[in-house]
Amino acid sequence: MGADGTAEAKTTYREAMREALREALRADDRVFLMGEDVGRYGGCFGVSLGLLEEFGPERVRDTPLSESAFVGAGIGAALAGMRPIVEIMTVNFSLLALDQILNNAATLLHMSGGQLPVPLVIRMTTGAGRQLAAQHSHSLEGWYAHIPGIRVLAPATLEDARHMLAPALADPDPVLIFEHGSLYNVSGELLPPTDPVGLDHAAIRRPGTDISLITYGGSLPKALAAVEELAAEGISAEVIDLRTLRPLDDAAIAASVARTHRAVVIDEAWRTGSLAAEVSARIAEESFYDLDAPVERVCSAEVPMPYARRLEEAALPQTADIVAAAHRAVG
Amino acid sequence: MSVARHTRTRKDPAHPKPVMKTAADKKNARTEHRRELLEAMLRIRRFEERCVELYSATKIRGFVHLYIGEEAVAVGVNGALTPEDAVVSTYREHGHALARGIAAEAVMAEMHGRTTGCSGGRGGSMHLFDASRRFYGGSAIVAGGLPLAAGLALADRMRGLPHVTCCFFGDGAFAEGEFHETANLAALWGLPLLLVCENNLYAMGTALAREHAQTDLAMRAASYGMPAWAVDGMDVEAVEQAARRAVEGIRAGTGPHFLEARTYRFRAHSMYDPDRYRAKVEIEQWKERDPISLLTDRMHENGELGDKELARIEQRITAEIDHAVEAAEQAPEEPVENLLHHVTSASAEAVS
Amino acid sequence: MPSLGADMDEGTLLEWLVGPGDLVHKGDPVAVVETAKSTIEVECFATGTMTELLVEPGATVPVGTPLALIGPMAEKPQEPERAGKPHRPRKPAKARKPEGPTEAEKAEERQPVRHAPKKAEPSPPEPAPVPVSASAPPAARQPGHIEAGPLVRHLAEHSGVDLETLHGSGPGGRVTRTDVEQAAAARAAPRPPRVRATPFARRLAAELGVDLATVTGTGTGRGSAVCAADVRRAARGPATPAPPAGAKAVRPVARPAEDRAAAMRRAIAGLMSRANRDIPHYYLSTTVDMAAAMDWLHEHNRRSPVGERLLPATLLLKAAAMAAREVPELNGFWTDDHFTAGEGVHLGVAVSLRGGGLVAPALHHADTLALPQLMTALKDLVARARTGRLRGSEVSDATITVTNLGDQGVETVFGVIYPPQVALVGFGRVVDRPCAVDGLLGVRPVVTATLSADHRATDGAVGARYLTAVNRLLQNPEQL
Amino acid sequence: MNRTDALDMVRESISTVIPDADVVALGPDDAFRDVLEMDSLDFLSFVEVLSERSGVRIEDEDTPQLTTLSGSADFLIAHTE
Repeated sequence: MGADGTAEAKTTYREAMREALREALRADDRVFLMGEDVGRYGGCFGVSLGLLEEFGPERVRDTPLSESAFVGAGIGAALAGMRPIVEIMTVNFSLLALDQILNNAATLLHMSGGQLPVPLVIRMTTGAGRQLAAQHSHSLEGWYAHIPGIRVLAPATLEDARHMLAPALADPDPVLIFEHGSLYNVSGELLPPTDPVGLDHAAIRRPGTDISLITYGGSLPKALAAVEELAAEGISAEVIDLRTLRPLDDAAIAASVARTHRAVVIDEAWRTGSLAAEVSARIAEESFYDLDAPVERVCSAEVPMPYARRLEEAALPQTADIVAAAHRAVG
Repeated sequence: MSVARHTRTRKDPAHPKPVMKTAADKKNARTEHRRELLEAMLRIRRFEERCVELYSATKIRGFVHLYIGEEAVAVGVNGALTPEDAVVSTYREHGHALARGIAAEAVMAEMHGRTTGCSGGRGGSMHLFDASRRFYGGSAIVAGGLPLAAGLALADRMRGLPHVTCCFFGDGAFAEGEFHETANLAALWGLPLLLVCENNLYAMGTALAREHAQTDLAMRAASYGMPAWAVDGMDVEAVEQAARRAVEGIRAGTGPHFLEARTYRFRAHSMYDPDRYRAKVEIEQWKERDPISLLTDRMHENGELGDKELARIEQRITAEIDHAVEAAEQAPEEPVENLLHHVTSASAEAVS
Repeated sequence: MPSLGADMDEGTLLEWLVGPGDLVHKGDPVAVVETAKSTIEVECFATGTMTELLVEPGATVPVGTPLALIGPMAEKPQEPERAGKPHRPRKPAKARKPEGPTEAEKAEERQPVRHAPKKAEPSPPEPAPVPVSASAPPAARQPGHIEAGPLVRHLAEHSGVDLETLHGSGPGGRVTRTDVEQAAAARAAPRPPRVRATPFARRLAAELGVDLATVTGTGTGRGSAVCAADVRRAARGPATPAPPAGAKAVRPVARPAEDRAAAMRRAIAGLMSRANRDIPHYYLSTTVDMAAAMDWLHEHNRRSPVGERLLPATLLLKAAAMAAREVPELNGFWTDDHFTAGEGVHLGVAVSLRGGGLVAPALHHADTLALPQLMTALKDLVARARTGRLRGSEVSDATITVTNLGDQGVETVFGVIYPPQVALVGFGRVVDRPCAVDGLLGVRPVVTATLSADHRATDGAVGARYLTAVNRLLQNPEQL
Repeated sequence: MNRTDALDMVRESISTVIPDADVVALGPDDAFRDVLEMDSLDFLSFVEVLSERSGVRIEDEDTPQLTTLSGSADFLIAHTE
C-alpha cells in the first residue's frame, strides 16, 4: 500500500507513455497517431497497445513502410491544423525521413517568413544494448539537436515519459521525443507531478558537491549507479539529467559545475561531434574559472555496434567507465 | 500583401461562372473567361522576361528557374481550384504563385529579398509562401513537397472538408522514392489529392528517355490504383477542362487523381545553363505551339480579341510589373537584428 | 557583361553575332559569352541600332562591364538591303587586361540606362550601354602612425624595444624616453616560468593571496597541475603535510562559506608575517592640501550627470599612478636580491571583501587612464573582486599598491607592502584642518599621504621625491 | 511624496547597491553607511540609484544629510514638494 493509503501505483515507462498517448487522443480530436504497426500490431515496442480498439483506424493509423511519405504527411497535416503524433519505429529508420524533418519541418516557419509553424510531435526509439548490431543500435539524438527550429527531448524517468507529451503537443513548433529502448521495462511508482512538467530545464536527480555527472536518456541509470560506488569512496557526485537536448539548459549545467568544479558528460553516441562534445565546449566557455580538472567524456567506442554481447558491452559507456572518469577528474 | 496600385482588380479566375441562360450569354462568358486565362498567362510570361533582365543586371540573385512555355499548366489547373483548396509547388514556381493570385509585387519583392516579399525576404524565388491563399510554397528538394501535400489532403479529409490539395511536380520528381511512397499512401487512404506532373521532357539536363525506363508517366501512375491521364500542357483550355474533371472526381470521394501535363520550357533549366542537352530545332518546334499564341489565335478566329484590346492588356501588365519592380527596389530590407526571428515560433529571443 | 549565374564574376566574349549599324530587338541574341560553366548566347534588352562594340572577342571582363553601345532606331525604318555606302565599322576597343575597367572605359562611362524597356513611343536619342559598370576598388589604408621623435626611435632601435607595443605616456600618447627605458629594463628581466594550475586553483590562489610559484602540485590525472586542494593546503601554511599523490587519501570534504573566510584569514596572516619578516620597511608621510582638488571635483560633479560623478579617491589614485611613473624606482619588484622595474604602472587597489578578507587587484596602466575611465575601471574592478571574477593577470602583476582607508574614517595608514612589490601608498580621510595660509589662520581640506617602502630597493630620498610628486600633482587637478 | 514612500525608496536603493544587506533590520536613525560597511563607491552608487528613482538631483553638498534612513527620507520629501 502507498504511504498515503492509495494502492501502490506501480507502472512501467512503456505504460506511462501509453497513458500519455491515450490522454492526448482523448483531450483533443485534432490529435492522431500515425506510424508503422502502431495500430493492429500495438506498436513495435508495445507502446500503443489497445489504442486502435479505443480510438479507431482514422486516429490510430498504420502506415506503409514509407518513412519519408508518412513523416512528410505528418508535417502537411500539422500545417493544415491537425496535431499529429508520428512514431518512427527507431532512430535508425529516421534517416529515411531526415530530409522531411530538416528541410520541411524545421525550416518552413523561417522560409515562409513566420507564416507556417509546424505543430508536430515525432517519437522514436533510440540506443543500443540489446545485441541488435550496427544498423539497429544508433544513438543519433545529437544530429537532431544540431537543427535550429525543432525541440529535442529525452525522457529518462517514468514521470517525464508520462508528462512530457502534453506540453510537446502544445508547442507550435516540431518536437522530437527520443525513448531509449532499455527504458521501456523500467518500472516504479508514478506519483502525480507536484508542479507541471516543463520542457526547458534539466533536473538534478542526485545533489552532490565534488563532481557533476551530466547525462540524459538511457545513460541515466548508469550514472546513478556510479554515484553509489563513488559515495562509498567519499566522493559526493551530483547527477544532472539534461531532459532537453535542444535547447540545452546552460544555466543548470553552469550552476552545477560552479558547485562541484569537475564534470563528466555521459553520452551513448560516438565521441566525435557528439552532444557530449557540445556540452563539454559550453562548460569550457561558461565555467572556465570554475574548472579544477579537464571535462571528462564517456561515450561509445567509435565502432559500428558489434553483435557479440561482450563486444557490445565493451563498446558502450558503462558504470565502471563513469567511475574511472570521475577518479581522473577528482584526482 | 499590398496589391499593385493601379491594376484593375482581377476577377479571381478560379470562381466557376454562374449558370447562363441564353447561348449569347454563354458565348460572352466564354470570351470573358478566355480573356482572363490570356491575361493570367501573359502576366507570368512578362514577369519572367523581366526577371531575366534583372538577373543579368545582378538585381536579383541566387537560383531562378523560369516557367516560360509552361504557363498553360499553372493557369489551366488553377482554373479548377477554389480559394479553400491547397497548393504545393516546386522551385519553378513563379507561374504557380502568380496564377494562385499572389501579387506580382509580393513575388518581385521576395526575389529582391525585401520584407514586403510574400515570404518576408526569407525564402526567395524557390520558397514563395502565402498561408492566406493556402499556397504552401516551393520546395527546393525535388519531390520534397509530395509527402507534405498528402498530409494536407489527409487533414482536410479527416475533418470532413471538401477541399482538394493540388501538388505540382516534374518528370524528374517522378523518379524520386518520395513520389512512389506518396502515390501509394494517397491511393491506399483515398486522399483528396490532385497530382499534376509537369512533364517538360527534361530533368534539368537529362531527357525523359534517359531518366525513365517507361516514359508513359500517366500509365505508370495508374498502376497505383488512381485515375491518371495525360493532357496537352500547351493548351490552357484543355488543361483546365482535364483539371476540372479530375477535381470533380476527387470531391466526389474517388481518391487521388494524376494529371500528366505534357509541356515544354522555352528557356534553360535555371538562369543560364548551357542548354547543350537539347537541340535548338526542338525548341523552335515547341515554340510554334506557344501556349499564349495558341489561345490568341483561337480568340482571333472567333473574333473575340482585337489588336487594340491585346495591346491594352499588354500595357496594363507592363505597368503592373514596372510598379512591382519599382516597389521592390524601394521596399525595406529586414534589419540584421532580426536574424534569429522565425527560427521557432517564440524566437523573439535567440534559442540556442 | 550580364551575370549569367549565381557564382559568376567574369566572362570571356567569344564572338559578336551582330556588328555596328545592325538593327537589334529586345531579346535578340547579340553575342556568345563563355563562363566557367558553359558558353551562352547573350541577349540584349533594348531595341535600337548597334553603334559601337566596346569589347573585342577573346577579352575576359568582369560582370557589369559595358560590352556595346546601342543607339536609337534610325528615323525612317530602313529597308533590309540599304543601297548607301556600307557603314565602316569603327575599330572596337583594343583587348583589355582582365583586371578592372581601364581609364578609357571609365571616361566613357555614361548614365546607366533605366532598366525598364522603353515605352512604345520613341524615346529621346541617347546611346544605351547594356549593363551597369562595376565601381573602382577602395584605396588601401595608411599603416598605423606612431607618435615618437627621432631620438626616441633611435633609442628604441638600440635597446631592441618595439615601439608598437608601448603605451606613449607623453601628451597625445606620444612615446617618451622614459617609456622606452622602462620597457628596455623590463624586457631584460627573465619572466618567471608560468605555473601549471587549473583555472579554479588560479582563482582561489588570488583570493587567498597564495603565490602559485610556491605551491607543489599534487595535481590531477594528467601532469601535476596545481589544483584547488593544493592551494587550500598552501594557504593553511606548511603545518599539514601534502598527501602523497595517488594514495587513497581522505577526500577533501567541501567546506561551508565560514570555513572559506577562515582559510582566507590564515592566508593573509601568512603573507603579511612573511612580508614583515623579509622586507625592511621605511615609512614616510606628508599632509596634502586638497582645497584645489576638492573645488575642482565639486565643480566637475555639479556639471556632470549622477552616473559620471568622480570620487576624491579617483584623484588620489591618478596622482599616485602618475607619481609612480615619475619615480620608476618604486614601481616594480624585488626578486632574487635585485630590483626589476614594472612594464608600465599597474596600480594595485586594496579592496576589502564583505565579511572580511582583502585582495589588491591591479588597474592596468592606471597612469594613462583619464579620470572618467579610471572611475569606471575602478567600479568594475571592485565589483568583480567581490564576486570572485578577477582575471589571473589582474591579481598577479600590480607594480605598486595603494590602500585608501579614508572610507573607514582613518586619517593616517601605514600599510605592509605586498611582496614582491617595493612600495605601498596610503591615503587617509580628507578632513578640514586649521592651517596657516599666507600667514593667516584658515581652514583647508587636507589628506595625509603615506609611503611604506622596501629599504633594500630604495632609500628615503626616493620615497620623499615620490610623496612630493603626489602633492604637486594634486595641486593642479585639471591635469590629472 | 509621503514619508512611507520615501522610506521605502531609500531602503530599495540601498538593497539594489548591496543585495545581501539586511535593510529591514535598519533602524530609521542608524548610520547605514557604517552598519552596512558601505565604502565611498557603494555610497556613490546609492546616491546614483536614489536620485534616479526619486528624480531629485543630489549634489555633493547634500550627501551629509543622507547618512540615516529618516534623514534621507526628510531630504526626499523636502525636495519633492
